[in-house]
Amino acid sequence: MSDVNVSYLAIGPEVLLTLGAVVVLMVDVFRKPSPRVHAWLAALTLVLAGIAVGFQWSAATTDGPSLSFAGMVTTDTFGAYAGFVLLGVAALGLASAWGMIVELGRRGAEGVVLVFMAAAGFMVMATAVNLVLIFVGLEIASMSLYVLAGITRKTLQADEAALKYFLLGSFASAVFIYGAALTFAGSGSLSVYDIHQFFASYVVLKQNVLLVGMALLVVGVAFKVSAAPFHMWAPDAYQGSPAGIVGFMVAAAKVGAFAALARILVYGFSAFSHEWTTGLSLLSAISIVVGMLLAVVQTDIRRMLAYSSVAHAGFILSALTAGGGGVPAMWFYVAVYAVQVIGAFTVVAAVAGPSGGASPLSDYTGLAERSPLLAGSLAFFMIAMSGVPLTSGFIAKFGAFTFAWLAGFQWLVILAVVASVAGFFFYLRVIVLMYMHDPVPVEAPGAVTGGFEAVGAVRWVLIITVAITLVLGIIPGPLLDVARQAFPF
Amino acid sequence: MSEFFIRNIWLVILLPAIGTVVLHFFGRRIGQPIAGWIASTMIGLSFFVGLIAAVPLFQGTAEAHVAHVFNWIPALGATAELLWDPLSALMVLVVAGVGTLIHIYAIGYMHGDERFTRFFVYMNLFATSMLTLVLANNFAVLFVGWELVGLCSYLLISFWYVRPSAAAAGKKAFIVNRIGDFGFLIGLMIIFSTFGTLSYTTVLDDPGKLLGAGTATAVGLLLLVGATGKSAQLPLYVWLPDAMEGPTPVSALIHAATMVTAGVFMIARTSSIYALSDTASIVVATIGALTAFYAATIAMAQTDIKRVLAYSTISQLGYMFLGVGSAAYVAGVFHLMTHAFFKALLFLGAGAVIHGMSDEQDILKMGGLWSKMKTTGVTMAVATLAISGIPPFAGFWSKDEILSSAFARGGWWVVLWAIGLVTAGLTAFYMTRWFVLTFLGEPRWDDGIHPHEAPKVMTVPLMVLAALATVGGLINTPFKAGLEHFLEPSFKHLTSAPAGATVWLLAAVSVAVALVGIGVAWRLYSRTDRAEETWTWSIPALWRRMGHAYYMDDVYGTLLVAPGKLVAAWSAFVFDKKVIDGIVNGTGTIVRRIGAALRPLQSGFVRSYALTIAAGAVGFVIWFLATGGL
Amino acid sequence: MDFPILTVLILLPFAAAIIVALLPSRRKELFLPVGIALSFLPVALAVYLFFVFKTGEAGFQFVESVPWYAPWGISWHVGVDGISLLMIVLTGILMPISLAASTSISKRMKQFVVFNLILEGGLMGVFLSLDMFMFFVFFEVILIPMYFIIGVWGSERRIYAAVKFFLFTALGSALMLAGIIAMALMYAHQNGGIISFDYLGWLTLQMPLHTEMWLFAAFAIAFAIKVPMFPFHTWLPDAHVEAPTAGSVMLAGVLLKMGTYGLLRFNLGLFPHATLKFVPVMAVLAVIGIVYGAAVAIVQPNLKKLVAYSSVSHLGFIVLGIFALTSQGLEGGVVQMFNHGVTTGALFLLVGMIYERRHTKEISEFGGIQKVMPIFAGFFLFTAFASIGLPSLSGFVGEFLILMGSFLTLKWYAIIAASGVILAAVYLLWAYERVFTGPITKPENEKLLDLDAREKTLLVVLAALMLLIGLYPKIALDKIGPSTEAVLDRIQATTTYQPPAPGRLADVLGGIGGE
Amino acid sequence: MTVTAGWYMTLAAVLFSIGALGILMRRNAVVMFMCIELMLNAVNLTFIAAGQELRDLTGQLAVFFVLVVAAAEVVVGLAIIVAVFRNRKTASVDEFNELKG
Repeated sequence: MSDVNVSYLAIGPEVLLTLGAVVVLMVDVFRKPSPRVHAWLAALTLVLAGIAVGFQWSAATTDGPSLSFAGMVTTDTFGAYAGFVLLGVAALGLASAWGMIVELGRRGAEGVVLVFMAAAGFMVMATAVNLVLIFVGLEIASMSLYVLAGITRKTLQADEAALKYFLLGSFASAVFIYGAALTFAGSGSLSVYDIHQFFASYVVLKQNVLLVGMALLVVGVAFKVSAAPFHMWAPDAYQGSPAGIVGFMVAAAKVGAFAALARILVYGFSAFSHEWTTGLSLLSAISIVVGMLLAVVQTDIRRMLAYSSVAHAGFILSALTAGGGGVPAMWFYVAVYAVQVIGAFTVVAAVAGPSGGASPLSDYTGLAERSPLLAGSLAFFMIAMSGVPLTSGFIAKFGAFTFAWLAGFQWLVILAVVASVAGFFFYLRVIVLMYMHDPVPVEAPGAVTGGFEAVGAVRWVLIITVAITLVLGIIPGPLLDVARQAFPF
Repeated sequence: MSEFFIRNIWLVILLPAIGTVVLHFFGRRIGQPIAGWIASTMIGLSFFVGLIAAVPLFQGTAEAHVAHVFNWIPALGATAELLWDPLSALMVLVVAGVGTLIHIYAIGYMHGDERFTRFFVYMNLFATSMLTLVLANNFAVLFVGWELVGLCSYLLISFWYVRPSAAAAGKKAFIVNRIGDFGFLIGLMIIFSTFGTLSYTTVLDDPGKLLGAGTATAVGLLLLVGATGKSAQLPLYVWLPDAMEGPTPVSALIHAATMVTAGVFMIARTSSIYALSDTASIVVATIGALTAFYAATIAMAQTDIKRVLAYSTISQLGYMFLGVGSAAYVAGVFHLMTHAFFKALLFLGAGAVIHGMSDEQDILKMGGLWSKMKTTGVTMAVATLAISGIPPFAGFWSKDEILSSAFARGGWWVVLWAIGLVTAGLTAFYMTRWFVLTFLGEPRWDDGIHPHEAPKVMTVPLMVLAALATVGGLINTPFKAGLEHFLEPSFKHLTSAPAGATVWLLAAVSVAVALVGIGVAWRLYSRTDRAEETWTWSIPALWRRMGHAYYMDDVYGTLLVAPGKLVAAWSAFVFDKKVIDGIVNGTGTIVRRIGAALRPLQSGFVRSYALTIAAGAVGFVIWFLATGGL
Repeated sequence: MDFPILTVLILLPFAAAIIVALLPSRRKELFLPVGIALSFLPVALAVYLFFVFKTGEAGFQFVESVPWYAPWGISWHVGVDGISLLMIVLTGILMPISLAASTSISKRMKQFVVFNLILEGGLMGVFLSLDMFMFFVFFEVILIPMYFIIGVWGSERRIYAAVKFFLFTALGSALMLAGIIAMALMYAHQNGGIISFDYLGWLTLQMPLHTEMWLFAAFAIAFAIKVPMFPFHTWLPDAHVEAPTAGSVMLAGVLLKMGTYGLLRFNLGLFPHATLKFVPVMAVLAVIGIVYGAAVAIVQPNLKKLVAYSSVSHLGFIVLGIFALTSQGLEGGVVQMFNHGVTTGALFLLVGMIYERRHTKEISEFGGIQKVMPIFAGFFLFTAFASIGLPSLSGFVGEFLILMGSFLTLKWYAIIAASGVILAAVYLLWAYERVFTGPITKPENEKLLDLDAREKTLLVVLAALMLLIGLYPKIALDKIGPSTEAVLDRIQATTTYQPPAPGRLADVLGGIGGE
Repeated sequence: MTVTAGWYMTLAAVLFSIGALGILMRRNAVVMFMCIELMLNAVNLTFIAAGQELRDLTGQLAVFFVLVVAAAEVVVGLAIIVAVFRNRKTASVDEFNELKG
């Protein structure tokens, strides 16, 4: 760790995204172009970053994981996988938020930039092996998201969402970094690898300090993945933020945070695996129960989806209770859930209007008549999230439960399957509204009527997300294999 | 020739079946009366096939023959196999013979009915089923026939379905029969589990091998339950009187001559099982005797021309049960045959009367028909004498043989004999009453009714049957026990019919009793037309009870049907809706309640959120320290 | 392996669904005819399969196995034996019929046809899967189309019914999922870490009795809800009453059989010891179901509810036959699955037909309509008697086998069950009396039209089947027998259980009757 | 008695708790934000103390990162708070509870 071997490949994607962001800003400042130009620039950036991640992957698969920048950043399949997913999420998120970006007009570019920065931040979280660097990535991403939450500056709700998200978010970050500090105090190192080595080679003197540190680290990340009881910001933030971008906010946060969580716990604190697996099982159980119970009683689809994302965080955590073995299942779940949630929120955005505020369930009455595509794909995502076979959602749940059972958390699995039945209850309610109720007559006050024509980008997002969800539900093999490779430690 | 028919005895069944199918699909186009003639021809043909096939048996040159048709349900040893032995031969001849006559008669009786062809479809279907029943060599096949005749009786009773009473009667018949079949089924279960097959050849050959006495009793009694249902014995007789809702030819064929005798036939067929258990036999005989008496008393007070006959049928069936219960199987079957003749005759006569009186059925509104309907009157007179047991008419020989063999059995059977004897008197009484009120005395019919003799197509069968009712009994007399000898091979364990002197003594007694009955009835009814009233005044209460069949239907209604419906309703609308569904919907509500209860925690206040997070963090720290360190 | 007939059989309906989905939306008149036409392909294939199926062989035939995702031990493993064969044929036959009975569907015909075809594909998959993962996938997938069919095209309280149906059955299968995962991991544990969901592989598993009983329960609850057995049955009446005709036909005709099929194939097959332990429980529930279902059916004011409860009763018979653990009982159970599918399917068709004419299922709304609809009445009566179990019609063969078979081991249960035979006659004939006989009471019934050619053809097919199985059941029994025997042999081989051989029992009733 | 790193760490823990409590107690968004800053500085103190004890510069190095992040947070945070203040004319977080349930 004395030499600083610089490796541009290791930080390539992040750098490219940042550059892309800068370029977009500059172009916006000097040329005042049409959104179309931004779109092209964004696409270009994402493609380039994608290629960079591809190189990372091939490098990692050929000659194994490598450290760089004084052991702060690693280039491994784990990080590369996260990179892939994050770039995909960014692309889909941007596309589904494009309506909002266009609406923002002059400030549209900021939307693109913030998405890029958030993506970059989460990528840092996934590739960094140094707790402080992870913290930095976390903060970069979080701040971008805080701003995104309030970007429209229109509705009071957006403000409220942004503020709450910001205050609680930075609170949680403080907790995280304090955990990092205590870990440092306990192990004498901030690098996940060195922590691992430390446990392997020395007698642990400050066990309690380390335990507390680990606990605080977990809390900090659990906040980001909105696991109960650290979830309370999520419903408000997701309900208040502009509909177009929420999908991205949920998905990206899950990818980056789970990457960090897995890396820190599974590798860094492998010596404490007994403690943190039981801890995670608790976290998972609480999240599943709380998420399901509260989702059942929601009247706003975005709050409903927010709580369901809490429950899903629980399901994903249940995969991690199996320790390292569960990481592939976690990866698969994270990826497919990200796709589903973006798809779902795309529909929500289309119905509520890209930067619209609340989206009460009543707006969805008879949607099947008014817009078959939107209703069909939303129904499909509901089915997928509830974990019905032939959708990626089922394979994901199946994998998670299998590993949880394997790890001896049978009670958790049984709780989870029963809870997912309760989940059917509210997922199906959306379908009931869209398909089994007739459309609300136009004159009914406050009823959203009139057909929605899913415009270009949105249609494509829906088609792609649905396709991915379906195909992975039937042929999960490829992604599962990749996810298995994306576990180098 | 007869060889061929014996080998392909299934032709007997097939012929009416063909008739059924043809008429079902083309009946409308064929139209009446041709359809009727086709049906009659079909069953007639199967009668002749049976006749030819029976010849070797009469000559005693042929053994019983089993014909395998196809394998039906292998796992149960339920093969479609037919048995051609004296008993089944006799039954076939009776069923097909009487059946043919009644078919022909029906052509006239049903003339002009809009569902004429449909009627003959059912009639032929019935013939098919009944012949299957009697020819079966396998309990499964027997059961097929057993149920199908039930079906036909259901269809034919409720033939005029627009009359609610008819529809109800049909349903009642089927359901009551089903109650009997419940016992029958259980009997079959025991038989199967004991023998591993349902084929007569294995089961009936020597049941004692595998069947313990106790089980034999159980089987016997369970089969008896089935028989009481089908043959309208106590306590399951209630359906038969209502069955009179059907067209009269149906009453004649199904509810007098053939189907209702299935129970008797079945017990006779399974005689080897009853031979193993005196208990079962006694019960059979007792039920028979009681039913005979009970139904006779009811018949005395009926005023509906057909209901009298219905109850008399029940009573006569009681005799047959007494016969087979006394192990006098030949006597039982013999009476079955003669009864088929004269009871069919009586019903057809009644039909002719109803036909002539333009659907009047109340005998109190008849009388003086003798002059108007000579043929009918004469034949009815013959029938009345036959059933009353006056020599040399058919009824005398068969009934007398039953009584004498019951007497000969001694012990408890003597009591039964006594009951049977009294019943004989009652029988003579109510039949004479019936005859007198219908044909003699002053006309009492409503004005506008012009009684007239039935057409040839109806009267000819009457005459034929009258002839049979007269001489039919001679085939089995103490002088020459032809039938006894003929049926010998079918029964292994027969009580020896009593010897010389006793026979004549008993015969004399029963004749005397019968004559007394006739005399009383004659004195009462031939004098005045108001006899009914005068007579009823004397002991009105009893008379009313008998008139209403001791209100047995109401008893069943209040004791069985009403409570049953109550229970069903409770489980349907209380238990199912409230309890089970209550639990189901309850869980859903509970989940929602808990969710609603948790909502306030999400108060919207940042600081409370922060508090939760902090608390969670602290809790987490404590948890980790607790599990890991310290 | 030559032509992959079973895979094709499963995929054909899905392909058909896609084809229909791709039809241009404006050609509304095309959807149903095309759907019906396409749904004939599976029938043809199924019937062909029925005849090329090697009679007398117990094992699975036409087996195909392709790894689906090897690391998880999932594979596309299909095969057919005497037990699943009839279910396949039944599914194939009922689908075009129920589609052809849906001409009165007014809204979203395309989706309707598509969902029905998906349903068919799923059912084929359920009955043909030999891989438990695959089985579960199809078992669960079926919920979706059925949920839509009930919820979108149903009548007034359709949403309540649809959700109830979905949640009820989903709860069951959730527990089964846990069970399946446990089994797979147990397999891995006993086979050097190689995880596998192969049914045939699982047959080799060794497990302590209590584990076996837990797993039995997990599976049994899922199937008992599907059947549905007594305490879990309340979703059925609601679902049936609200579902459109096609839905009811498929639901009663085939979906319920997934339950009994599962009990027979998986509970008996995988958990022989636990089966022996659970026989009393299942038998009690079955018998309660028989009597209770029939009793409740008697007093139903609604024709469809009546038929629904009659299904509860009839399926009670099937379960009883299965858990009698005798060759006759099992054979009867399987053939009765088929018969019940046909007869009850026909009954629901008939109810649907009268509903299309009068838009009510209330018995009290009718009366005396035999006068105006004699042919309809004829078919109804015929079907009713087939369902009552009149000998020479299909219903009898199954019930007779079941009663005879279950008497060998479950004497008293069989005796109580036999009383269901009476009750069946009561509820159906009473309903017939109230609906068809007597004078016409309601004026609106006076001008009802009798069945048209289309409706007649549908019913004739089913009636023919009832008669065929009734008169010559061997055609089915010969194919069923060996497979059911195999199930029994396995139980005999793995446990101390000795299936009774009727005939060698000296005196089955023991003390009864006094000796 | 000598002041060991342990004392500093304890002090840091106390500071951190004070910050956390402040967040739970103060109503004004700006003040809450200051409390967060306080927590971050507590973290810094921990880092330095630990680094000192371990004779390891990494601790002090980490502080720089944290400071930078904190600075960035100030920028974003104040921006958001100001924007909100413009709309609502208040910085009391208890006014913000439209979103709940």
